[in-house]
Amino acid sequence: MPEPLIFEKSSPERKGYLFPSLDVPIFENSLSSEAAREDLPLPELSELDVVRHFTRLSQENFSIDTHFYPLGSCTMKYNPKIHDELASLSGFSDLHPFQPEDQVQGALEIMFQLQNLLAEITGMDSISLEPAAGAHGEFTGLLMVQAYFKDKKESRRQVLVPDSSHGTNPATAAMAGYEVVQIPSNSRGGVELESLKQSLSENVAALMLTNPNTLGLFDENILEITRLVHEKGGILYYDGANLNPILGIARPGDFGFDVVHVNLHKTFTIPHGGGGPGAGPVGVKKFLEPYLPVPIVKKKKNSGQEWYYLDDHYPKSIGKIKAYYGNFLHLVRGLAYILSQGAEGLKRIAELSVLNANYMKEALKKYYDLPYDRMCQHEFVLSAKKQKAYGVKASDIAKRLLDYGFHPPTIYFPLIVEEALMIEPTETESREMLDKFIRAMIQIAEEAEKNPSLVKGAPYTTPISRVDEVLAARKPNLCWC
Amino acid sequence: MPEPLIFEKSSPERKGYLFPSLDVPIFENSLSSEAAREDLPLPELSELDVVRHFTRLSQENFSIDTHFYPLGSCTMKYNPKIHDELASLSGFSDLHPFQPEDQVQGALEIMFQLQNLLAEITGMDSISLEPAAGAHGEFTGLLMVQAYFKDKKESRRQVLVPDSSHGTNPATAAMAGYEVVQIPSNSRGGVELESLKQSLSENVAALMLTNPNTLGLFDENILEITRLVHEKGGILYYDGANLNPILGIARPGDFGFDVVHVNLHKTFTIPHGGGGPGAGPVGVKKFLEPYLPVPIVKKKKNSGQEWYYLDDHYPKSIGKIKAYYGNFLHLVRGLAYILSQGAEGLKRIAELSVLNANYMKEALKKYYDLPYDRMCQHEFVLSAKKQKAYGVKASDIAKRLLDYGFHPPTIYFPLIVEEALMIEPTETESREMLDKFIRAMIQIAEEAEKNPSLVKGAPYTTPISRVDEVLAARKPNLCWC
Amino acid sequence: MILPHTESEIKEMLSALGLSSLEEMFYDIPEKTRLKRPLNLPPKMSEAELRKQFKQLAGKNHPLSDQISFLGAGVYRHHIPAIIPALISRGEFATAYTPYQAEASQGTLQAIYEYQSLICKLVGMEAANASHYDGATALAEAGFMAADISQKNEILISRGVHPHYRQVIQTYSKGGEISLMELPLIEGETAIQEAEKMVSPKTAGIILQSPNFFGCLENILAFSELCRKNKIPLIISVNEPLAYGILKPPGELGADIVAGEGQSLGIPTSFGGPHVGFIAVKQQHIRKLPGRLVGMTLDKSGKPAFTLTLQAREQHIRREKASSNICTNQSLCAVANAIYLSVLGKQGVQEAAWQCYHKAHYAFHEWEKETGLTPLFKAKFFHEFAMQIPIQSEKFLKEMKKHGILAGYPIEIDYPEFPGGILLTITEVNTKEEILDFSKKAQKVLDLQKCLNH
Amino acid sequence: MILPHTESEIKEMLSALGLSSLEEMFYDIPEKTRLKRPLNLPPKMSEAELRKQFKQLAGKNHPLSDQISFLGAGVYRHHIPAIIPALISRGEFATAYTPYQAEASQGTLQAIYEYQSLICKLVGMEAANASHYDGATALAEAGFMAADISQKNEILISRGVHPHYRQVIQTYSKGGEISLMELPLIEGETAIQEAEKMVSPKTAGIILQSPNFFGCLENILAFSELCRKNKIPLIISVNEPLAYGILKPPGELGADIVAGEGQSLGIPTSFGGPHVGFIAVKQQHIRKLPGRLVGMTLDKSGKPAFTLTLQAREQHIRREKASSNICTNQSLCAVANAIYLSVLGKQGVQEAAWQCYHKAHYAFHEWEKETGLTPLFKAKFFHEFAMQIPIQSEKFLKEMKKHGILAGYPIEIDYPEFPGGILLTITEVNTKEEILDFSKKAQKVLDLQKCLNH
Ligand SMILES: Cc1ncc(COP(=O)(O)O)c(C=O)c1O
Ligand SMILES: Cc1ncc(COP(=O)(O)O)c(C=O)c1O
Repeated sequence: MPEPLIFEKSSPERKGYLFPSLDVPIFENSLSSEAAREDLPLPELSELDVVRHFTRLSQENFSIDTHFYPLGSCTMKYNPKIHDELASLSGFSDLHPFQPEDQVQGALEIMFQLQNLLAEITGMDSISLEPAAGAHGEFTGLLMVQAYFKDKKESRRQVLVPDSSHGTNPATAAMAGYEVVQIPSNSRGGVELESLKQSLSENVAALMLTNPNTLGLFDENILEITRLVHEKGGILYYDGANLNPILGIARPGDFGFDVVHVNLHKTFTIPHGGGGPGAGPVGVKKFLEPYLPVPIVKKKKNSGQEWYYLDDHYPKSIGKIKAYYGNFLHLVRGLAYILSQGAEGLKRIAELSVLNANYMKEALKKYYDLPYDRMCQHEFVLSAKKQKAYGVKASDIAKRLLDYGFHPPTIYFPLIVEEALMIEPTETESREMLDKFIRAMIQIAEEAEKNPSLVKGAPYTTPISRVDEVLAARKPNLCWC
Repeated sequence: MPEPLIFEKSSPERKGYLFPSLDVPIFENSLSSEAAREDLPLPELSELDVVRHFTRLSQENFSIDTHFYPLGSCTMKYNPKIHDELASLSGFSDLHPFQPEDQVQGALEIMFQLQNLLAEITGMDSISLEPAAGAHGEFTGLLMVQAYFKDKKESRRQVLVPDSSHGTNPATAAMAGYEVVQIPSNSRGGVELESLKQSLSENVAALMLTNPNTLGLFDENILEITRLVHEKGGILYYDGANLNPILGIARPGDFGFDVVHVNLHKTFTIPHGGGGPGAGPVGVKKFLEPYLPVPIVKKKKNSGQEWYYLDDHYPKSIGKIKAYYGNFLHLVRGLAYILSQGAEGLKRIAELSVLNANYMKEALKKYYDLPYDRMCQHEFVLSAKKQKAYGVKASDIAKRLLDYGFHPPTIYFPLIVEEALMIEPTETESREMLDKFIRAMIQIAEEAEKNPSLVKGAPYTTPISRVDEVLAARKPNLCWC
Repeated sequence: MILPHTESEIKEMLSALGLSSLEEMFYDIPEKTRLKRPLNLPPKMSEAELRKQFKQLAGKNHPLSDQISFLGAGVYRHHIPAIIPALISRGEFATAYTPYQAEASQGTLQAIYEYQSLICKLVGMEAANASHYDGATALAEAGFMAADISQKNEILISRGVHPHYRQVIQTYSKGGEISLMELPLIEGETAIQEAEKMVSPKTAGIILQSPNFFGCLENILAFSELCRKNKIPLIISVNEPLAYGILKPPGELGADIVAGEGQSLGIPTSFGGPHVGFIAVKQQHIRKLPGRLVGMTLDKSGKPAFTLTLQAREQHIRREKASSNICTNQSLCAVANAIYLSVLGKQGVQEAAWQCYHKAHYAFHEWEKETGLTPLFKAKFFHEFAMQIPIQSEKFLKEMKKHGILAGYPIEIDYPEFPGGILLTITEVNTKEEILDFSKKAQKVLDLQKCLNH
Repeated sequence: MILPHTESEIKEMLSALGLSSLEEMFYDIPEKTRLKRPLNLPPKMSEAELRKQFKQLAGKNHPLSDQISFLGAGVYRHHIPAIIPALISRGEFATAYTPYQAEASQGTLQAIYEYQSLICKLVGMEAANASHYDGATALAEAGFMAADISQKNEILISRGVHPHYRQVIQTYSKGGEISLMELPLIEGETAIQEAEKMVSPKTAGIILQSPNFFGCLENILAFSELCRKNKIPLIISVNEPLAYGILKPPGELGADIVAGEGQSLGIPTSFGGPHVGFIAVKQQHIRKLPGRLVGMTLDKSGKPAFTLTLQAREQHIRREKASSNICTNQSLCAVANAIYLSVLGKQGVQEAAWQCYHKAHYAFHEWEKETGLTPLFKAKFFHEFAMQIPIQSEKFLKEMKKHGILAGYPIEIDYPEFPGGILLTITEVNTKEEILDFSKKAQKVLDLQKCLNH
């Protein structure tokens, strides 16, 4: 029984929240009729109505707390509850960004420490915590690249992205005013070196690379790639959404990357919140520091005492990329995660995320086409090619998985794999869970062969059956009017 | 897909929680082999396993936050979230009962204020907050009655309870060592006065009465009843589980009751927690004060300052009825509720709970037998007599309601109504919700007539179908071994 | 919180009833007892005002986490995993009631079934009820149970049982026909020789607590032999269930009934409540257990399912013949216990228990050596022990409090035979630093007092 | 948090892969770049240690609720109903991701659809996106949108727009081909006469904020006429959406795009984030909107259902041709907004807005009368206004802080033309007592300074 809309539950004059009564006289010389609004068409409900409505809605979701959620490229790992407890301390949540420095020393210390730890983890020299998400970090990064070249009075108009890249990479490059040049992948799933060489020129500002890439594969030519780009004076941009499998194993900075963004909401357990908020800190090598967005948290000695402060004295800064200083409460969570793991713990995370992925890949490759049959990192991409022969598409398999109680993998991404099923189990799932998922996938492969309409009709157990997306797009209904 | 048992999810050597490492040397002269246990057969899980398990379990429940829950005699009203927030303040939850008085002044102030407000609301002179639930309050009350008569050197061996009374009343009386004498109800659902008169004697210690009673009816002869009992020197005990409909309208103390317990977890919005914890404060008239369980919170002036303290100087006290001082965090919630309502608010609660009940009763009496067709208070009792003619019992109707998305009423209670359906909507439900429930009940009445097997096979939409209770009792499996 | 009814709805609903005012609904209440004035309550507060008010009240208290505390005496501070409040605050658990309708309550039922099982495994028993008000009332009802089993009415109860528990069972006993006789202590342990002498044909059962109020481990085995010989049940009261992470459980040592308190297992100290009691028994006694029981059964389609069972023991069916009057229990706290035991699991519970053990023994020897405190007893202990203060304990505790330390519980409140004795508890929450700090401050306090006395 | 794998499982899994060590899985990484040392991080902490550490860190901060604050300037303290954290912390909302699989995400999808609708109703528009990072980035992307709509590239932006927002759009503009020109203020309001002069054939759109950074209400109507005349879109930036509980919404006054910040609607100040942005437009522009959109549709059986829609605008499909690069947004905060607007509802939002309004006007007149502060502008305002301090504002704020009052934001940080100006905000959270306390303390501070200056 899906839940009615909140508007449908409204009843005139019902109230849900009581305010303390007004303790000052009413301002008589009030709003003119031009300034005052006539009607406020918001719903009217009781507190219970609202609690029940949103509780019931929540139950219609799959989530990590209720389901295995191997959504590739998203690192849907367990989000420790302790982090939520810490982030909700009033000493963090009840701070105003414009409070005087002496009242927010703890907050600044957190940011300072996180800057340093992320620099160590990524092998970069300096970190900005300001970006609100991965794509935002990319934009920040490319604006720094741009500022750098402008400063050097070089005009470079192109950004290279592999064809396996995440959509945000080309979109960001375009937003930053660059021409996007796509580099094809080679048969090992890596960057096709010849194409790269051909595309490189003095006009290339940067190569944006995800490595391990979105196929879950580590590009063995990474040092050659960074060398080639650097040789032409280009900047190496690392999309750190896939940092999880190399935590403590290797560092983007050591591969030669000049700019890195990381998704705290992936690798660093910030809950994804149904689509956000996230946090996408950006790290740079020394030579790009002057261009960092402001402010950066610094530490000094103040009459013997450690003193944290916001430094915005970066005359060459690209400016602000977001109001205030980033998604602070998420920085609390990110720091808590790093501190709870330590060096050994982070490395273990990398290892076991890779182990889980390879374990599943090996178990499934007999049943699904595996376009790149090699050691993968944290994720791997199958193709539903075989199943398509029976008329069953990747999206059908995804829907059918819902009936088995699993959130499906990412589908149709990366674009270079036909009928892609991109599976990222993460390290927080146990072998039993992987085995269960494997069994379900095998069973679905069988169903696809023997009873394809069963799969194509799925899901059968969700609050609604398959949605009509064509109708949604043809007659967009975005607002209850 | 119901959830496996936590034991079935266990895997040897898995760990879910990390402790700070031991910072003292290991005590070498350790436990002897006779003292030490060999195996500890607890499950072994990851934190995610546990979170997912209990989150999924929770979703298998109906609850106020998800469903209308008109469970008669239980006052399943909305439990404001703010109360949970307040009760979880570390200034309350992180207190030890043996901390020195100067460290718990706030806690004692809460208890003191709640004692006073409950006294005012019930019309009693003094309150003990110690009992953990209603039945516990009853026991406390009867022990005071016993102590009182012992003190007066009267030996009274009987307690009278109406046949409509809640099971805890006779059970408590028995536990307190009394002989239980049941008084039949009259045709208006009240106490049969003639029987009462006949049962009354110098041997009667008390009459326990719920009024409004469990039929949801107010006994119009209340003053006659209290007069009769008092005349014979008996004590009037008020079971305040049904206080909700007379809040601010009338007070048990003013009817002549000498002892009252109230269920904070019913009238005063403490969440029921799947069966508890609750809180069952007891109030008494002056002459019973010496017998109150200890301690009672008192206030004095301490060098000009208000000072709260625990007074256990009650030489005639029945003693302690629970370790420490009651379910303190629930007292916080109870007080918060009273303060959030004020006098007017409490009265409104009474009025609207009664309005809701009568509204439903009138709408349903055409379809279900209504044994007592008169104005009800907060609840009313239907009988499934008519439906039984088609082979459909009250329990079938209850199960069928689940398919309509409603928690069923209390059934088969009070015992004096055949196939009883005891409906208590409470004041926090809106008319729309009542109308929906009414429609469902009417539809089920129709189904019972036209398609009884449909109703008898219900529920169809819950995680499991009807349970085999006979098997459960015949081969009790109470522990996973 | 505001009620949903609008004025026009009220009017419409009244008119559906043929009434013209809300007042008319109350005409059954005798006119002269209807309240003619508003209740005398403070003016109503909005949510924001409530928050302010209760924060102020909370601010007048001094939580344990803001100081160093060695208070225990039945209520213990342990680390509480963050997932516990996160899970038990879920509306589906917190705002459901007793799972009378099994099909709509499998969440609560299964969680409680798991709770019963986990408790049994911890204390070595075979069936546990779905919780009780607290350890004290559980013990009192276990006493009734023993009398019912043995059909006798004199219970021998050790003086080592928590004083509040003894007071509660005393209170409870006034109702039933039970009488209590106290078993004395020798060197902190219940005197088995005395018990042997005191057991008589009237004896209904024996109650011990282990670890007892002084933290001493009792010789359960000896008492269980005595009980077996006399065919009476042995009841073990458990204040600190975590001890059984490493100690041989009472069930293995011959206990017939274990009545305990689960606060240690994931429940905050909460100024004394809500905590949660349990009663666990061997299989043969399940039909005498008070309170609710969840059983595993099958549904119509043959799938495993859970339900309340053996309800014929309970008040709502048996009325005055019920095994107890208990109805509402402490279900949500029981779920917290289940989560605690699950997430710590085998290794975590052992670790917590060992840490308590090692830290307490470290403190014991450190304080014996470095301060003027002397152990009161020689008995083995888990994480709690009694020491003798060379000055008035009240004075000592007050001075230590000034130094930011809650230095234990003054035993003489309940045991006048031990003037100057204090009970000290060390759990895994206490750090070595705190233990050493205690030494330093205790020395300071004692030195100063010595000085003042000269 | 500990990973689930036991040592023996790891071995088994490795052997299923034909590997003998975990290391072998990383042989694709060039040997010389594999890290040969452990990362230089602090030693790992248990949950209990984390809790202690972060409580200490939190303790080094001074939360607003422990003092009197009149700070606003784009981030506003309002009462937050307790149900908001209780509901958005539910795992099913918090630990789901972008609702790509509609059938498994109806909860998030419906909540966001409701959010979009509620925002539209509040600001008088017809479609809103599923949230944006914050108000500043929403405004920047709204600027891109305007350029896209008008196919021009010069945007006129009022100097009354929040300085951080102007900085952000400035930063963003470096990427695209957009250039910004500043519209000056007169008496705190954007000068329409200047705007009329500045509009040119190159103008892509006009950006105003109302209430603007100084709290002044802008004449939206006048600007919308100007825009209509020139066939360019008018973008209204909203810092304080609650104002539109009582003010005529930008949609009714001719705005084409409203870009705003939702922090006021149930989100804690949080040292600046996470907050939540939105972009709302009239129907004709929906295909130009950046970010996700949730649409209502039907499922196969014809039941209403929700899904992400018009995804062809987005980066994961259109790549470099997408309308924006945004992917992860601020979904959970959007749900918080939806809950806030639902539980306050029509009356609550009006009440909150009126309380802000009346309290701010009371404070304005009180302070004008009772202190040495003078209003900087004569414009109408909602709950925020600028005043002139007769002494250095830094000095004043510092002294007021010593008295426990955060006395506003020093305007000259961003507006050197107003030395000694401070921006003061009064919301429903502030009490009359606090307002009067400000008067008293401000007098004291100013008197003392006068004295010292003599
Ligand atoms: C490889 C990759 N790059 C970039 C992004 C963009 O990150 P965000 O969604 O936080 O903007 C993602 C995630 O969506 C990603 O998987
Ligand atoms: C009328 C009545 N009396 C007594 C009780 C017993 O209260 P409790 O369950 O809190 O022990 C109840 C509730 O169950 C009740 O409804």
